[in-house]
Amino acid sequence: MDASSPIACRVRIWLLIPLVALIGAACTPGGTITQPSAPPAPSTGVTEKGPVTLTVWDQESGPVSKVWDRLNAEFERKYPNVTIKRVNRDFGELKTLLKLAISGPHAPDVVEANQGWPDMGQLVKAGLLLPLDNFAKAYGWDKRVPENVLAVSSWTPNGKQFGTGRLYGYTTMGEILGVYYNKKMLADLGLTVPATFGAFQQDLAAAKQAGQIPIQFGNNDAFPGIHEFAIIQDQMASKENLTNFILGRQGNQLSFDTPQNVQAAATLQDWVKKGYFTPGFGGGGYDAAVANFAKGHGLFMITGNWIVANLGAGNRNFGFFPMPPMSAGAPPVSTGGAGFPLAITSASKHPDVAAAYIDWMTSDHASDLLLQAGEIPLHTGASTSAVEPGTVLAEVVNAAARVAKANGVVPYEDWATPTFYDTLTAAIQELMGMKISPQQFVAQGEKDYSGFQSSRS
Amino acid sequence: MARVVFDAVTKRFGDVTALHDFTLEIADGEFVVLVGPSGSGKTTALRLVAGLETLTAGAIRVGDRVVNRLAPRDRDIAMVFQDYALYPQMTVRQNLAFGLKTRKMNRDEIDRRVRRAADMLDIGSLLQRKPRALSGGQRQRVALGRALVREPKVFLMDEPLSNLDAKLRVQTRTEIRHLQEQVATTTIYVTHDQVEAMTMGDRVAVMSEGVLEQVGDTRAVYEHPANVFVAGFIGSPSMSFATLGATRQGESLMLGRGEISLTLEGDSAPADRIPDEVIVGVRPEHAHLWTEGNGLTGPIAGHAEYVEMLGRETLIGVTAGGDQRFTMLADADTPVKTGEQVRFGLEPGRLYLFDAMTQQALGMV
Amino acid sequence: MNTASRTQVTLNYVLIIVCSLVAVYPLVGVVLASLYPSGPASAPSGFALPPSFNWHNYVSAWEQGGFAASFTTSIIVAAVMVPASVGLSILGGFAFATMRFRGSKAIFYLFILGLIIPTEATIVPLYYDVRAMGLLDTYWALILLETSGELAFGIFWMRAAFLSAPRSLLEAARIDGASSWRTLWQILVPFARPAILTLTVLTFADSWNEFFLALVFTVNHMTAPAGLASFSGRYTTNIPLVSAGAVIVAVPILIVFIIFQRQFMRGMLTGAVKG
Amino acid sequence: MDAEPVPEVPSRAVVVGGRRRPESLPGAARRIGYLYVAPAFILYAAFNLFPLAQGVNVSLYNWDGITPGTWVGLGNYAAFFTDPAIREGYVHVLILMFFYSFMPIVIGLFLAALLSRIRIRGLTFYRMLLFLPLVITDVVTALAWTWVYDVNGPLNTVLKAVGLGHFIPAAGWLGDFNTALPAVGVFGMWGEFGFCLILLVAGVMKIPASLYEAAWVDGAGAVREFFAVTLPGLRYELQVVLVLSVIGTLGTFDEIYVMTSGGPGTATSVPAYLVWRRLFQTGQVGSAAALGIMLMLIVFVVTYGLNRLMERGAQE
Repeated sequence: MDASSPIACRVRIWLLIPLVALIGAACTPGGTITQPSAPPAPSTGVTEKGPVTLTVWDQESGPVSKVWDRLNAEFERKYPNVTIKRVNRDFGELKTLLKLAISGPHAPDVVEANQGWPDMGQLVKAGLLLPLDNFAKAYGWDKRVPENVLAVSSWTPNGKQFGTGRLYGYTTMGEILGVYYNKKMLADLGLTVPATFGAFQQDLAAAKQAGQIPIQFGNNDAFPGIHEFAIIQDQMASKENLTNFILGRQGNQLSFDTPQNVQAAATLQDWVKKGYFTPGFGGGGYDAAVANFAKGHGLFMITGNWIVANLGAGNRNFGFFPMPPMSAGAPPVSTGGAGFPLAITSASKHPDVAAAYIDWMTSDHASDLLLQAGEIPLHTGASTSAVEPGTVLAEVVNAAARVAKANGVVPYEDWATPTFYDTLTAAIQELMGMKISPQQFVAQGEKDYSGFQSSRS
Repeated sequence: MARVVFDAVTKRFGDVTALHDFTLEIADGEFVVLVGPSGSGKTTALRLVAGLETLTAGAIRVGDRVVNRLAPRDRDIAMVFQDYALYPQMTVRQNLAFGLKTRKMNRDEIDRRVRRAADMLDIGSLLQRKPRALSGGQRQRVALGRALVREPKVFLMDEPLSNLDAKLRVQTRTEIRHLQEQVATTTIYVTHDQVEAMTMGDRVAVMSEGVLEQVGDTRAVYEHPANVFVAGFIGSPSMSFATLGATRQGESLMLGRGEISLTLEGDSAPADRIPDEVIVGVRPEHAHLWTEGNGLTGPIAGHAEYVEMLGRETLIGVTAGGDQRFTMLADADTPVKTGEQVRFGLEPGRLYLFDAMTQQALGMV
Repeated sequence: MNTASRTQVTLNYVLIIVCSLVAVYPLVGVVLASLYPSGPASAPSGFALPPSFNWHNYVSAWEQGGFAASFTTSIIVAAVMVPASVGLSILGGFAFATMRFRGSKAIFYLFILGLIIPTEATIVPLYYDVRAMGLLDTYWALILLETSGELAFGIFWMRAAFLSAPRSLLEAARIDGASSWRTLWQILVPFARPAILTLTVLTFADSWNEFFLALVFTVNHMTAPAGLASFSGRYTTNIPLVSAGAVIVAVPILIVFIIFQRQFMRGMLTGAVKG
Repeated sequence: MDAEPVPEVPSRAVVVGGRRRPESLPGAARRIGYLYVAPAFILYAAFNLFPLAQGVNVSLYNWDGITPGTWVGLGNYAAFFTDPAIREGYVHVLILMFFYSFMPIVIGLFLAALLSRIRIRGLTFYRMLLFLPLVITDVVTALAWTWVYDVNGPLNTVLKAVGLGHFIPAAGWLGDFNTALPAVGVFGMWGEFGFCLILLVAGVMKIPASLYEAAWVDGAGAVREFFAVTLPGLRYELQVVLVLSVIGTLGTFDEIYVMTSGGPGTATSVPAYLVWRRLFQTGQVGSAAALGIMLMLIVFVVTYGLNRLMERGAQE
């Protein structure tokens, strides 16, 4: 091209347009973030606020969802000036939409945000959640639940440290992973509730031999796989290391690439090879698996307390136990702890009304109702006396109490880094699909973990 | 009513000069035909007046105004397009009224003008139709009507008849001329058809390759073409040309090449200086088969290349003197056949002489 | 082509009918599936008529899928976005087809560039821009982004349509003294009406089918397809119910397609060939 | 240089201040063109061009979308060679191209060649049916196919009925690591083939019958006729479907979101899906931007390359 030609000139002038735009755009993305300071404790009563609409986002379903409706209605009756607008989404959807929703102009006031780096950590870092410390003091929340329940909702305001700093979410309900079993099938097979991990594996083999599905499972939704792996891992790794690993307390000094994790992964793969899971579990949905288990397909199902509601809290055909330890008599260890905490967004125009709402949703009255729907109350003075012995709910409550008493609660592993949920779910699907070896599995997790830990320092 | 003046107008498109130093004055009420083959610049000249092109140099005046930079709407001209350019979604009435509405003319005046034009063109019954529903001839009339209602200073017509069939074309030719005489509006009419040019124009401007070759009334252009191009372009069947050597011997002019040898007598020799080589132009009607004592110049011996029966007459193409070609009109019942040797002669005083170098006319002998 | 034998003719019909069946079968199957009894155990095979016609599935899907809200969004967005993008395309296409101004070529090429910029290349900064403008989760986010997204094709399309008008038509208008505005709306737009109709129909289809933008920019104001995706996520095991939702979302575009199928095909085929 | 030749006009009429400008017509307001283009251009620049530039900028940072990013230069692009997740996404898209682009074109060509010689009555009706997969919302068609692939869905019903039940993967077609991607591919093939067929049949109709007659007189068989007449005659249509389908495949998102969410594992993850995941779920915003920009560059190269390839084919 002849540079002196006017045509060339003209063309070059126009090439400048995107260039100019580029210069206009060339600045470091991500401006300053104003971290909201903790609001003062609520001054006066909610009723004096005038008409208030409180938007609440949650991910409850089934009977628990119905309890929420009831509690919301009661709250509205208690405070006639308040209207609750409830938005209900499923777990996976809430995970992606929450950040979007809170940044938007129709930001909700109260949200159920999962703990950990991928969810609450990101929201805190972006300054989207309000510190609850003053409310907690005023309402006495900090005295009502064990320290570890508060810790997993605590962050330094810059979102850099997990498990410490200010409180961003509050719940009085707990979760526990464990093993559901079909009482009749267990008896028919001539088995009893196993006391050791080894005995559990023998039960699996026996069920397989008898032509039953040893573990009802469907992993199309990807998250259930985390539970299958975690419950094995809990028995093999040290719970202190696991907790510190997940909360990122020792930075790069802890690794996902440990012999225990390899062993846990190998065990999981071994179970797949032996056909202990529902055939075609990779394509099966979680809801379908729960429904099938309830219908009597499968000896065991490894998941959390929340399906009690699906089975029916008063159901006596099913039992529940924490995954038994490697050696008989050892204290039980299981993943679980606090349920989804409620948080207040910094965009909320009525934080004190929101706080009153959270207090209501965590009251004794609320926990009594939620207990009947299969949720486990964690707060001091919670009464489980209303639970009928011998029901599946009673077994879950007992199991949770035993684990809690033994101080054996380990946080969920997908909280460990902002990308760990994605990494872990995909890797477990591949592990269980025989796509990767246990060594490759831990290497994938470690790559994510160490990458994140070194970016933090 | 206005005169139109092209003053040394030049128009270039890129490297192509479409019109070069074009100067022409058109009187008020005059009907001037721009004629020439395609690419001669005639349409460009018309579009420059219309304001559809921007001139490169020179000036155009309509009336007393220089219109070089005026928008078409301010030039007070109306144009009839070759393809009529009727607005397809509008009825005939809307088509006619459109140009008036854009000038914010009042309704009554618009109605009056539309009715008048429709009457003149006999399209009153078509006013509610859309162009799609009209015949070619009807469309042509509507296109004329659209120009007429505007009552402009100048009509511009760009080959308005070329899309009509031969019969209709002849008929419409007269009508347009008649119409123009009625309204007495200055008209510039572009065509490539020299018959149209000869039959319609007060004056004819013959153009070629962007240059005005000759302008004059139709008779003058026909009888006294300024150069070889005009001579060849105007007239049908067209003039034949032979390039011959020329020598002057006293009062006589000797023209020859090969076996052609013509002696032209008398003081009719035009220019003082006759170049060594000239082009001799002969209209077919001025060449005849040789008979003794016919008073023709000749004889020229040639070879009949073709014999075309035209009906009333026969056109004979002859090669003589090697590669010189002549055409002649003979009676319908002429016995000459293709391939025969013929002898023919030319009417003295009817031969056009042109300078072989400059192509310019030297005169008639 | 008189050489075609009877078998050949038959073979051709068989081929085209088989192809059409393959194209239609999954869609017809979904309609059948939507009429099975609702519930996780319901397993329509796709070959038999449902045991009973459970039209009520449509009512349930409509209510539980929140389609009243997502249809409202889709309709509002389309109602603003379609006229806006077609209108702006007409204006721009007109300028590029009939006027020469400094840089017109370069600007036109910039628009053409838009035909091959994938949404994924701009979505990341757009998210933050839209948030900074406070438009996240509003109709405006979808309206603005869908409108600007259609401009590249729209301008390209309208320019071609206007270029196909005879030049003399424009010149006649100039001589008749019409302003460019009048020329556009009274002469070129009526002339290009078929092309404009085609563009309108295609733009509406794009707007109605928009999924990615809705997914990224809206939460409470989801479009019909995004609402359907969310709905199907909550009722994965209830095939009849989800199928009913799918049919509900497909119906409007199907109606538009059947009414305007000629425009649709011309748009997609010539649009494709020219693009 | 694609600009058209600019006239060498040394006249005052068009040369102002020594700069060339396209000559305007007499009396035409020179700048009015900008007014017509401006509304569209402002919108387009604000929501397409400017974000594109911003996207390039963001892609040069390691950014979580919240706190100030850190400059990494081309680091996010280097990840195309080091990050297996990204590489895998592109491999998947390449495999999808076989289904979305290659197969529909081959099928379309084959059928177009067969259908070309005989006038089909009711063609408009069949065309409408063949167009349906393209017209109906992706989410709807993807859900339809999710059901087709369902454990008890029509596909398995047929396979079992003809005794091929043992081919059905235990995890289902969309749940099995080996079949998930091809299953999505078959869906795409279904979506594209009608369009290819219609476009190619339309192209065949445009080939002059005299060419076929000449081939027939020369004694060419069906195969020779196809390669000598049909294929060269369809070059332009082929170029169009090839470019469109390849670009379309590169942007695959809706069906992945609806049918597999990128799973099982990452067996069906594609670049567009990665962009979305990294933007919203994992806070790898810089990387998401780089993926998007890279996708655009690939679209550029593919479009340009295919056009060049077809043009060269035309010259030979």
